[in-house]
Amino acid sequence: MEVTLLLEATENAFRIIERAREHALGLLDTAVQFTAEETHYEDQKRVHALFAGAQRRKTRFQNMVGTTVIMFGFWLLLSGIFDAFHLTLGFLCSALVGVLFHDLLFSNVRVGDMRVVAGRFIAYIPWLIEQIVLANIHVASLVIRPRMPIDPKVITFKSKLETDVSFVTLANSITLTPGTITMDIKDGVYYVHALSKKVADDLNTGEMEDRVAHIFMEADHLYVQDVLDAARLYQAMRI
Amino acid sequence: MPGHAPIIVVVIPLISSFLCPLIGKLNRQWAYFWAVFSLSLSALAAMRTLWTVITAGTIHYRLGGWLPPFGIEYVVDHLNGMMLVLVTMIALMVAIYSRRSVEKEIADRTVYFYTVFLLQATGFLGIVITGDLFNLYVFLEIASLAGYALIAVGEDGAPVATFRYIVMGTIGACFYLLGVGYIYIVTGSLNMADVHKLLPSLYHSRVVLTAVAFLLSGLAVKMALFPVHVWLPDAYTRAPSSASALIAPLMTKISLYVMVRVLFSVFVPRLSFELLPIGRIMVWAGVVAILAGAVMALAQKDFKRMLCYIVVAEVGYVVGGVGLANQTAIKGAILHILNDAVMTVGLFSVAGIVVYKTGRHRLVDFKGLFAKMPFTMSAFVVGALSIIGVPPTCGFFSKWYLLQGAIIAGQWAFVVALLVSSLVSVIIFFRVIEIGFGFHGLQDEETEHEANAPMSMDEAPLSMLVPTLTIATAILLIGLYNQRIISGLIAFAVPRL
Amino acid sequence: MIRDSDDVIVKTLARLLMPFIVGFALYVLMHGHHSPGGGFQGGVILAAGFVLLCVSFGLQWTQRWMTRKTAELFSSIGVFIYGGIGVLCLILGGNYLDYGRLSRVLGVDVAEARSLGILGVEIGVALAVMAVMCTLFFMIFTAVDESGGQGGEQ
Amino acid sequence: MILPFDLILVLFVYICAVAALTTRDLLSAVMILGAYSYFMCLLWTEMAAVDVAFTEASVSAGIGTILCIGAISKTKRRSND
Amino acid sequence: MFDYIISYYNYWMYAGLMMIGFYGMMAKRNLIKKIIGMNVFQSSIIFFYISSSVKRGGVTVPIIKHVAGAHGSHGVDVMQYANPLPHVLMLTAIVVMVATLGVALAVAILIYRRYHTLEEDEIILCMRKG
Amino acid sequence: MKFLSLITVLLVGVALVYGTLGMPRWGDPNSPAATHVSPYYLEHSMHDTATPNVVTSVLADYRGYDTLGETSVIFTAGMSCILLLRKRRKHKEEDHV
Repeated sequence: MEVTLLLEATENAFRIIERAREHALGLLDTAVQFTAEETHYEDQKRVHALFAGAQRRKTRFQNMVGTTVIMFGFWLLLSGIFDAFHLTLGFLCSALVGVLFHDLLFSNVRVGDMRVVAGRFIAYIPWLIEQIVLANIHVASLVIRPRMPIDPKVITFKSKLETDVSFVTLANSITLTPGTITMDIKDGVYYVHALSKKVADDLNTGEMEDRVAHIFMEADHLYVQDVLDAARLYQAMRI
Repeated sequence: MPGHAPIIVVVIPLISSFLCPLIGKLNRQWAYFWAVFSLSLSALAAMRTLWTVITAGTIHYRLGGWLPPFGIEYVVDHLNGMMLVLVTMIALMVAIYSRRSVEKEIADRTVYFYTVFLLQATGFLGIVITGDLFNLYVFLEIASLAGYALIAVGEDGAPVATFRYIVMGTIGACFYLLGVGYIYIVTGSLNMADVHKLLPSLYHSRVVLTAVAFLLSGLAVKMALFPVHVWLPDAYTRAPSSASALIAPLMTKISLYVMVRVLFSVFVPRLSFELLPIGRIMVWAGVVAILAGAVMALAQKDFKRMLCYIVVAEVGYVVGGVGLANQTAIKGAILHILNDAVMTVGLFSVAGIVVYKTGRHRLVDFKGLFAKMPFTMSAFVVGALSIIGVPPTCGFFSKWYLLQGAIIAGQWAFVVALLVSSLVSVIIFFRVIEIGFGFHGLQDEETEHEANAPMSMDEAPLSMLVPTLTIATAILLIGLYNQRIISGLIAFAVPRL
Repeated sequence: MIRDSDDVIVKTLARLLMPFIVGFALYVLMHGHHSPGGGFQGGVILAAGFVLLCVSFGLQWTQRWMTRKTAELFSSIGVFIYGGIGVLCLILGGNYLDYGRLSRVLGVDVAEARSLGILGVEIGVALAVMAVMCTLFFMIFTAVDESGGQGGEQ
Repeated sequence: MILPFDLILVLFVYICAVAALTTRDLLSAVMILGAYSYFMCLLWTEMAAVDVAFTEASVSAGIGTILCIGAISKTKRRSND
Repeated sequence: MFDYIISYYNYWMYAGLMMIGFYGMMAKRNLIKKIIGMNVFQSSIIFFYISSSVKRGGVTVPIIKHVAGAHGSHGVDVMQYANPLPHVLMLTAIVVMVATLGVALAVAILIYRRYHTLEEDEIILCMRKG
Repeated sequence: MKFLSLITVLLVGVALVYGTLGMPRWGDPNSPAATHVSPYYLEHSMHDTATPNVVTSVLADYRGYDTLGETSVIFTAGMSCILLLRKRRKHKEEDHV
């Protein structure tokens, strides 16, 4: 039991180290480019960094095929006419979208296994709906009372999420839940407007964040510390 | 494809305007030649169409092959055919003429200028040729939008004038659309001939009355009839010279043509002149427009602005002439549409040459131009004589018919207005000619030291001069052959009253 | 000049939505025969997609797909497709825009040929509308203040 | 043609039209104009003109509003009336 | 009386809307406001046309219900569908509307470049000055 | 100015309402608009063009030329916008002195 845990941990540790190395290389790259050129291409560079991930992981062709397949599914969902002519048109159109926008849909998805992500995402939706219903009742009960015991304030917390998609999922989940609105995300720090103390507390427990992290297979903070320890151990052993 | 000549007239400038930016990408100079080429093809097709009309009668062309009330139909009769040739020829002349002035005034955007220029010509042609009320609106909008753009690239202050034009023009076009809607809701058809057939049973309906009112007031805005002419002088004064040479003669005349078409082909003259007091209103509007235009023209110190007010007055001639509602007057009015377009384009191209040479268009800038540019100024004299109405030029004959018509109808106010405006034109143009010869004793400080400079020939470039002289010749030719034009073309257009 | 926004939410959502917007626009365009929609709507939705990219990622980045020159080119080509189909009908011996004549080339019966003609025309319209809308957007949003003063106060 | 629904929509259209013309902040005016177009589009859907409603929603409420915003961002935002 | 109002109120509604737009176009001094008025004005005309296409009694969208694959006239009940012609005309009018909007905005930007204001009276003052 | 435009607007409004009073009732299925031309489109659209959406078939086929014009309007607007707002290249205005 512990052995498997340890093995898993080491594996994870390897991945983290690998990623750190990549990150460092990327940083180095950026730094080199920064010094090489003058500064005013900063914007462009940030955008490039946003899309750099996918092009390394997956080849363009795979992206194109993936986008085409998704678009074709979308088309079938919309169309409702299934004769050969319209299917051909649909295929051509989705292929066009695939060729043109291959690097938009898949850029920056950190983990390759889309099936797992999709499954977990679908599993996440009922929980979110439940939360929304609960929060709805809460906010309604607040508003109905004549005194309106609301206590609006802005809370900030630093998120441990890593990719943009998970940032956005969390932000939108927060916004969807009544009583809380994400105002801004700056460098991983969320600025959330909360209507009352209870919703703020709910948010601060971090359950939603954990679940979102779980969807996108990012570091689960249940055992992240263990993994880091194991990594240190492993590095010491290798040296 | 001789049977397809009517559509070719419109489609050639349309498609070449689509291709114009692409050709301009290859070489900026080619846009000019492309515009001239396509407009000359279009002019050939227009002449061919006119010839077919003269020999074989009215042409009906079904677009898309659909029967008329269901599809759109092109109907070319004598009036249309004449207008088609007029529009294509003027557009061609102005296109040839425009090269140097465009290079001087909007040097960096010639390609787009010619694209919009072609679209403008297409809009005019589409309005003239169509036999469908809504199709007319669409092409009216093409012409208006292109006109806004062409005017707004002009000199300082042009955008403000254009904005006023946009507001007024939109009101005009929307009123027209509203009138069409009122007609549609009681007849269920948009085809002019079909509406013409369906309407007589409805003539006592209030809807038709309102429709007539809205159609005519919308068109009045577009044709710059007197109280709603306020957009015109500023816009045409500040437009680039080749744009004003295209738009100033044609836009108002096309609207006048549409008015004639609406009164005679959509409604029948019986409605227009007997059941409703439209005729009387139009005569008085014409009188007021003529007098106001003449007086305002007298007060101007700027040549182009003066021409603009003359255009306003000329619109009054045609509106009043149609309103007189007798054969002679309507013949004169339709002939005046033709004449006035030619005269105005001649004078505006002279103004363009003066702008090209001196950079300005005040009256003072004409000082000594007879010595410098004899050919240009002879063209100017021909145009001026024609506006005044001196016999061998075309302006005389249309005024003559209008005068006769007014006397027949017993509208003495209109007679007086015609005579007064002729008198005012004499004053205006002789003042200009006086300045041009240098007789005028005005000692402007700016021009004083120029006067000492030796007077030498400094004629306009050939590409500007040839079209201007051609137009001047055309003024004389139309004057000489006016009898044949009236008996061969215009007589067919005049309805039996 | 349009700068990209700093907001990661907007950026990511724009990135994810763009293919779907374009897919939907193409669907609207191609299914104009059977459901509401057609060339104009499709073209405008396409243009709206590019506008979305432009406001979230900035003009520079949008130019990977749509530059001002491309937009000009497409607006000419789109309208030319429409006019060209009409001329094709003329050449094939029909009246202008008589798509029934296309049946000689396409090898289907007249009604089908008209249907296909409509489709071709709609594609032309969509291209032109998309390109012109993008042009208008680019032109209005990149209009520079020539006389040196500060344009806009927000 | 459901009468109460129709009347409510027309009322909203009127409110939006008047508000768009009287608001002094041009950006708000333009946004209200977008809402106006949107209500118009609902009205036309209700009159069975789906194609027109679709076009209005995409053209007028979408691109038109964006163009207006662009023009305002290049010019002034305040108006005196 | 009530019946009479029911059968005409739509036309009056459009007339009122048109008056609002027309007034905005003429009386407002700000150019963007004029453009907004223009938009209202034009869309009121569209309102009028679309009103003319309605048929009382449960009409549907003019998309013919058909058996897939078969085409041919199979007794379409005309009263069942709304009148398609005004819809087509108004599609054109909407597009014209947005085209006019684009050009008007471009001209407004040009004016702002030159005079640094969008108020009509201030512009006229600027023009007088030089 | 405001007063004048108010008067004009009221006049136009009165004219509009005056015109509407003679119209067929709203939604009248027997009005000329509903019986003269448009039934043809509804009846023949499937037969002629194999297109169930009558609006599309009228737009692009029966009245296709209008649509060409309309596309040209859009094209004109685009070209006008370029013509007006394109950045001018610096070129010297040589005035004739």
